[in-house]
Amino acid sequence: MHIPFRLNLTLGLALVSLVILGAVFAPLLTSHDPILDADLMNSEMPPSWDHWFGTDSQGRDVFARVLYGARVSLTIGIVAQAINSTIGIALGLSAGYWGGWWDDVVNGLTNLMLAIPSLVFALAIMAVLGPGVISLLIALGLTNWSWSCRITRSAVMSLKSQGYVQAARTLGYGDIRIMLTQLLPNIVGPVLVMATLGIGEAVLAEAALSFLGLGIRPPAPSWGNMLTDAREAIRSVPWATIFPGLAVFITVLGFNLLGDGVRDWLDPRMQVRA
Amino acid sequence: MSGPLLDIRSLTIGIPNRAGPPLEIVRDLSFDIMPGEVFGLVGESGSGKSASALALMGLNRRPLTTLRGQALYGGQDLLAMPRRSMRKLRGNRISMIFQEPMTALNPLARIGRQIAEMFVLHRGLSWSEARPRAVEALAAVQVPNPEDRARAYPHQLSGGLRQRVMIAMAMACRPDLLIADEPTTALDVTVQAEVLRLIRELCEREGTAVLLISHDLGVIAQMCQRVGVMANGRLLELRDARALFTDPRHPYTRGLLAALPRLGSRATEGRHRLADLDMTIDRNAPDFAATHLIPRGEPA
Amino acid sequence: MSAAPDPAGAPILKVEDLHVRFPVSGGLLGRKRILHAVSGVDLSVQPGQCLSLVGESGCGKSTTALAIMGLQPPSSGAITVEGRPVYGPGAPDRRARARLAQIVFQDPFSTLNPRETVGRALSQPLMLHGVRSRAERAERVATALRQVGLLPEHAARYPHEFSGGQRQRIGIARALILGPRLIVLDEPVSALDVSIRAQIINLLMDLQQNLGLSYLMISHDLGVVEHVSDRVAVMFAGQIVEEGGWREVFTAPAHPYTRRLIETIPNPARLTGGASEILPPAPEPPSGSVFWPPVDRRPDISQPPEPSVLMSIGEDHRVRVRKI
Amino acid sequence: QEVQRGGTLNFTAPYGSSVGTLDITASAEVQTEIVAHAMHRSLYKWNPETGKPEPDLFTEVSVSDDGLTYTYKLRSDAVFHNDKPFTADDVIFSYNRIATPATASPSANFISRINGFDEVQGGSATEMSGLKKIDDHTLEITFTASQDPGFDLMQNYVPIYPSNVDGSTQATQPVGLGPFRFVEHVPGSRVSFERFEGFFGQDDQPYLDRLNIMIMGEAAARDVAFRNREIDVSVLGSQQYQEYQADPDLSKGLLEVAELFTRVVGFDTTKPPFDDKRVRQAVNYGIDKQLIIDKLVKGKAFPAVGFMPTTSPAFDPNAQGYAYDPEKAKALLAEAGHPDGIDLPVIANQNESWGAPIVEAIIPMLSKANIRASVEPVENAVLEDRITGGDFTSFIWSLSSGPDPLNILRCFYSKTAQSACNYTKFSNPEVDRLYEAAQQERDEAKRNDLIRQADGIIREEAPYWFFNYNKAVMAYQPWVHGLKGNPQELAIQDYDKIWIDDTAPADRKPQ
Amino acid sequence: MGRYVLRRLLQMIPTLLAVAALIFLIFSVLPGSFAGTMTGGGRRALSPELVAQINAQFGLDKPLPVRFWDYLVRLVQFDLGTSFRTREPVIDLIAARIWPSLQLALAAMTLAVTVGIPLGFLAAMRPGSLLDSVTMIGAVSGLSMPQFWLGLLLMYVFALQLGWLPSFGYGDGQLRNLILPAIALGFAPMALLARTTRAGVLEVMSSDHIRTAMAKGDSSAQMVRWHVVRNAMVLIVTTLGLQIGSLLGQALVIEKLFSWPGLGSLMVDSVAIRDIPVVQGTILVIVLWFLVINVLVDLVYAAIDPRISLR
Ligand SMILES: Nc1ncnc2c1ncn2[C@@H]1O[C@H](COP(=O)(O)OP(=O)(O)OP(=O)(O)O)[C@@H](O)[C@H]1O
Ligand SMILES: Nc1ncnc2c1ncn2[C@@H]1O[C@H](COP(=O)(O)OP(=O)(O)OP(=O)(O)O)[C@@H](O)[C@H]1O
Ligand SMILES: [Mg+2]
Ligand SMILES: [Mg+2]
Repeated sequence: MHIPFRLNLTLGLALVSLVILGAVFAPLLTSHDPILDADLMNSEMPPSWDHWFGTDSQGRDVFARVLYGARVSLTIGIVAQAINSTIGIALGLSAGYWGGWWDDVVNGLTNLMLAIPSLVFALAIMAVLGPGVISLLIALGLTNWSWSCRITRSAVMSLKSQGYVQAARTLGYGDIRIMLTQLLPNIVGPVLVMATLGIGEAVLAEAALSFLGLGIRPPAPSWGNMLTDAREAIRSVPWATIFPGLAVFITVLGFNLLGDGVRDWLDPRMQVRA
Repeated sequence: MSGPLLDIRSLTIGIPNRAGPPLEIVRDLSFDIMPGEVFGLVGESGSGKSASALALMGLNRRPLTTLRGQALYGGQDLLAMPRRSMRKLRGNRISMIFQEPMTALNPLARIGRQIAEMFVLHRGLSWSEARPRAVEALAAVQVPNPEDRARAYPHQLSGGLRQRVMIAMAMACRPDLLIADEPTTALDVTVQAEVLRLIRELCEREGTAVLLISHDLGVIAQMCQRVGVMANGRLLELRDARALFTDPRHPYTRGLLAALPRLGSRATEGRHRLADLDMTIDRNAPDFAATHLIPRGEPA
Repeated sequence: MSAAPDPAGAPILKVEDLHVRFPVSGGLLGRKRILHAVSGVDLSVQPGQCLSLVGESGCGKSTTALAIMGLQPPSSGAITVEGRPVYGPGAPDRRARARLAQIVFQDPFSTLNPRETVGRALSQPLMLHGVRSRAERAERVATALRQVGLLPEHAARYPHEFSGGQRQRIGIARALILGPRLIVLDEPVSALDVSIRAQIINLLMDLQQNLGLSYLMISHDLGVVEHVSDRVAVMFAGQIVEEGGWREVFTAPAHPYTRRLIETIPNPARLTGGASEILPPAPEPPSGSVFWPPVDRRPDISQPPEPSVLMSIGEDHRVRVRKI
Repeated sequence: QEVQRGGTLNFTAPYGSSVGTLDITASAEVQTEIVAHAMHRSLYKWNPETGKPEPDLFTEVSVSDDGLTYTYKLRSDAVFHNDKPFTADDVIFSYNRIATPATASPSANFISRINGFDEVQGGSATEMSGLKKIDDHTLEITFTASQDPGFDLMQNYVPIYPSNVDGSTQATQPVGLGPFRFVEHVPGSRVSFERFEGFFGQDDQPYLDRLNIMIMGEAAARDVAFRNREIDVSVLGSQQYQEYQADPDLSKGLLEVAELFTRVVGFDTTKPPFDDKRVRQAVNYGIDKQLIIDKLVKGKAFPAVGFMPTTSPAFDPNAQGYAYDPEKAKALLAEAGHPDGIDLPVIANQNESWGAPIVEAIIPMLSKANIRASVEPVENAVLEDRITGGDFTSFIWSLSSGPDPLNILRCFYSKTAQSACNYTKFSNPEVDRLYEAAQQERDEAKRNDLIRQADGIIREEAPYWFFNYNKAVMAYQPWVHGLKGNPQELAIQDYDKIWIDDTAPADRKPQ
Repeated sequence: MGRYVLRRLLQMIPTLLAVAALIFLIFSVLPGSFAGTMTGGGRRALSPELVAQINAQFGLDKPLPVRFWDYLVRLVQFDLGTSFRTREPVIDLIAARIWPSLQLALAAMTLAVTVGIPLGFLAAMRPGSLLDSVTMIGAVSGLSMPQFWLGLLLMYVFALQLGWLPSFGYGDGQLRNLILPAIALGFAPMALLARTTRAGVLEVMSSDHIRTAMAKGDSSAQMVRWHVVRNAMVLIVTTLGLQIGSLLGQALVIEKLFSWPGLGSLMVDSVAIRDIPVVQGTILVIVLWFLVINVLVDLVYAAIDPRISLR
């Protein structure tokens, strides 16, 4: 298939792959350990040949922490969003397809999730489960599905009167089978776009929760807790905040651009019917 | 006036292609329209009818581009005209109605205003001066209660009424040429008949020429004096309408006519298989002899 | 209901006094209205025959079709396919119904799932209906494709790789795959252009002959209808206004609405002096009655229809009239 | 330089993003205390220089021989903001109000030694029998123990409210005896005051026309505002301390004080392996606290020797703290039967100088001594709940260690509940004996000596890893004068003694 | 229409009750208690009597269902209860904060609307142009920047470096104090609006009635004025509504940073010390605001789109 050159798609892909490659090949890219190589004697050193991004207040290599932090932050971003998308799609599909009271319930729930600041939920879940990657995944994965749900639901409502859905029913397909085999494949486009955007949001949300001390367990690195730890030192030790900040920025930007690109890319194909 | 109103010469429309020669959607289309004439353009779906009509208005969307050719209107080439002068012609001297009356009107503006816009644009009237003229225009297309209807929104009208509004709009400035791109395809048979009658009456009254595009041979037969048959981007046959229907020359045209189930034919001929035209023409053939028919249906 | 002649035994489809009403809300004030989309329709299709339902847009044809397919629960009335009710306590479930009747939709573009290969679209239902063997499924898919004039290789393709006519063929193949005896065709050709239309019509006629299918065909294209049907029912504003054998209806149309439909069909034959250029004069309604409803005053379907009856005016020809 | 009168001072309340209630008797928050000190006065006041309570609302006091009955001669020149003259009734009213169980006042602790307190709390009386009005300006208070009541009654938490105002209105419309009169509270942003002309202090006091206490929880925002000269005073964290010290201009306006707070990691001394003092000592030996203070706390602390801080009268200047000696730590562990080392899970909040970051820093140090430390970050509310509820193996916290050393020693008394302040469930018969003796001892020097001895035992027993004593640092603009280093809480200043000169920004300087 | 609004308002009641129940549930399983925070952060010894008194005073000693029932009974009498922390009626605490909160939200939204929508329009008029790319990448960047850093950046630049505006505080509610927090808060919605507007305008531009307008001879400017703006608004209003609706709850970081007396920081503070009645109250207000905005959005829809009837 001929993919026309698109700035956002290319740039988005480039940034995202940069971050993912960094995370995957972290051990090859740096010889420093992000946790164990802490040496207070060596703290707050500016960027140098040995420490490309300098060292933080605990004397750890910021470059190594940014790379290894990418593992945590990306995992959280991607898995949490996967959970969100799954919930959103499941609820949106069933509500849009079945309608009736179930639709009302899901709709109410969606509104609720949109209206209550998601931080409150996340806070509650984190406080109950305690800090850590798993709790973060649960906290961020259960609280941000309302958008996917809305989009899925409205897509399903317009799709369900399509001939092929009707045909599937007359062929004896069960409801669940129709949702999974007929509807789901046709809404992946917008849902995928939503998901790429959501990944960026989850990365930012992890940072926000770390701010409140509810991120992952230190001293394990995540961009969120790196930013939190170093925020007071933004003047005197700028490298300790700028680099993780840049990493968050690049990741969110990358996924946003990717999402945009995917949408632009899916658009024309939807218009031109062979 | 003796010469043609619009003279189209070798119109070629294509999609530019960085790597190679452009993909030509319409190739070397030439025909002319006389003042006051109803000229029909028929052809199967995708044969390039709309693309040609839109090219005349300069309205083709990217990536479609007019590659070659001329469309002479009063000595000027529409295809090479600056945008500004083209805008003055559009709606004013040449106007157009589209296939889908449901979406062709702005859903958020009142009917009256959308018609009045024509007078504001081309007659320099103020909105308040234009409003009564819009009501008149509605009355002219036999819309009942034109005063009330002018205040209605498109969704409050039926498809037939909407198409009348489109016609009222197109005829508002008494254009020389009306391009009607499948004006009735979306309509019901009974409504279709009314709309077609209306177009014909109006044009006869105002002396407006019509370029009527359709793939419905019945519609064309009922309306047109001359007909061009298009297939796969090429013009195959250009004939007087009666002659075309009684004595089609091109095998493709013959096939088309044979494929038509004719009302009343069962009584005389019994229940028979319709002639099956599973062919199209080779776009790149130098001329359109029967030998250049190729099997269709394998999309690129 | 009036007894129709019954030459071939039990009808395969029987619709009795079907009513479908939609609640719609209108206007700023949100007052609820009832739309009487279908008001008392009776139909029956004999095995191996084709009944056509014609009428203008919005008169309730599709609603009737959906009701027959079990997709639109009727407000009242009974529908039986091969003697088994479609709704109600004794109704077979969705899967069993699928083997009784199938439907082909109007729009060839939206009837196929763009993300599913044709082969999958055809073999999934088989699997669902208990055909476990992969080879057997492939065999039946190939047969169905061949029946509609496509090649077995086409099974691997996606819908967007087919032209409109080909897609409509696939739609028909899908309707055939479970071997139903009744197929409902909801405007199967109106979205196609002339040449392709002919192919599909030919195909439908061939299939009927070869497989002994029964059709309920919905259309507003009288040219097509005349060509293929055995019987014709003309629908107007939710009611049947004229019904009979194709010959009766087309050669002696009685109801003003039917006449108007035939009149307004643009027909090249007119230009070339074809047969039906001049309609025969309209028969008079039986004395003491008028044809109902009047065409110049379209009935408001948000009101229940005024009482009227279908009256026999010929051997196999009935028209809706109202006593005066 | 001569004192100038007038002008506006923008002071900061640096702990959190709002002041809750304005009624200090209903709150235990420093934010409220900072605000209350501008408006209210208590019977005694604290003299940061001597570290002792001093008379404030009374001029003379006589103590009975048994040390239980105090007769106060109250000031006759004090007036409330609502013009009511101050009398003995106001003291009685205020103390009884605090003691009433219906007010559920966290200040009740401070008056719990007044006779009749328990009856009021129990509901069998509405007024404390220990409070007796002799005349308008003479008040007799009887206590249940002979401890000096000054430390308790000087607290900002036990202010004197006017008896003719319903106490419940104090939350929003406070009326007091203090130098400043309440003007406006913009919750989450600031509290504003104006000079109270009727204040009983020296004639020209307070100097300021207006006082704004700005609520600024974010250090970064405080930093910008201070540099931008929008606030006159800012409390510094360790990072900013280092930055301000390095700045030639800013370093001139730094006020430092050794605060009466001891930062510690506490162990539950009943849970193995921390029930063995050798294990607890091992932790103390295993950490290089000086390095952490230098590098992480940026020198904004004093290494701890024992629990009592350097500014405490019971501090032992000759005592030696634990030196950094990982080998010894390892040896102690082995001796205690843990040759493979131990796990040390620490619950911590996000505080930069006594929270998770500190634990992060001790992890690599302790790992050399075979102690596998880890941090469990929790929200502050959870931290407090878990510490007072005993739901921990160890925790890191900052504990008050003054001003009254006897009160502090009570936290190591085995009969003190864990939830009260004996968080480590410390129990040592010798310390108990010393505490009881000190309670009875009326001679201050001897009492402090007993406490010092107890502190030595505590150091040896090491229920805590003694980390540091806080150094509080305040930055002030060059035009601000009269600030004092208050080791109880640097941010609580005597606002009546602060004045600004005319180099202040135009909108705030004295006219 | 009045009836419609009334019905929509009545429909909010179950949602609000569900919110109340949910928050109640969350905080009943949440570790940490209000009485526990009475140590003042290690400053004060906490006597068990005090804990008991506090719990008794606020009814925390009663079983959860009883407390919830009591809460509901008070709620239907429009009584939001009493704050643990300040012992004032919750409604008073909220009243003190609601106006500054709305001020901030509306100012941020004004910024987002006045900058984001025109930018989106400009970008959509020249898709693929430099302006388009710059605007959209700028917009995406705006969404990738944590609020805290943006706020700090604004403080540094506009207060410290340029000295144009105060860096923090509410002042006496003047505009100068409002500007920086409003920009910090409005930036992300602005970016989002720019993107939505662009997408919406592009969609309208590709719809059939625009082709009609062109066939009528409209110039680009006339077309935008007569046929694009209003139609694009239909698509923009949803995003706008959701943004405005959630802004009250999203402002907390900005409020804390700028010492702005808003509801968001009240909520977070109250969560931190488990002042449950205040948490309940603020969340109910935030949710109510969201729902009211939703109704408004629907009304606006009906006003700009004649096809929509209010049901
Ligand atoms: N924007 C476009 N991009 C690429 N191909 C296009 C575009 N618009 C039209 N085409 C192609 O150009 C050819 C001619 O299209 P056109 O719309 O003129 O057909 P038509 O004769 O009007 O058909 P119909 O009867 O279906 O309206 C078709 O093959 C179509 O697929
Ligand atoms: N789900 C529904 N809710 C409300 N009204 C409906 C619904 N489905 C159909 N209608 C209305 O019922 C009437 C009959 O519709 P139906 O689709 O049966 O017409 P049709 O004869 O098939 O028309 P067409 O030829 O346009 O397909 C129409 O007025 C339609 O608007
Ligand atoms: Mg076309
Ligand atoms: Mg239909």
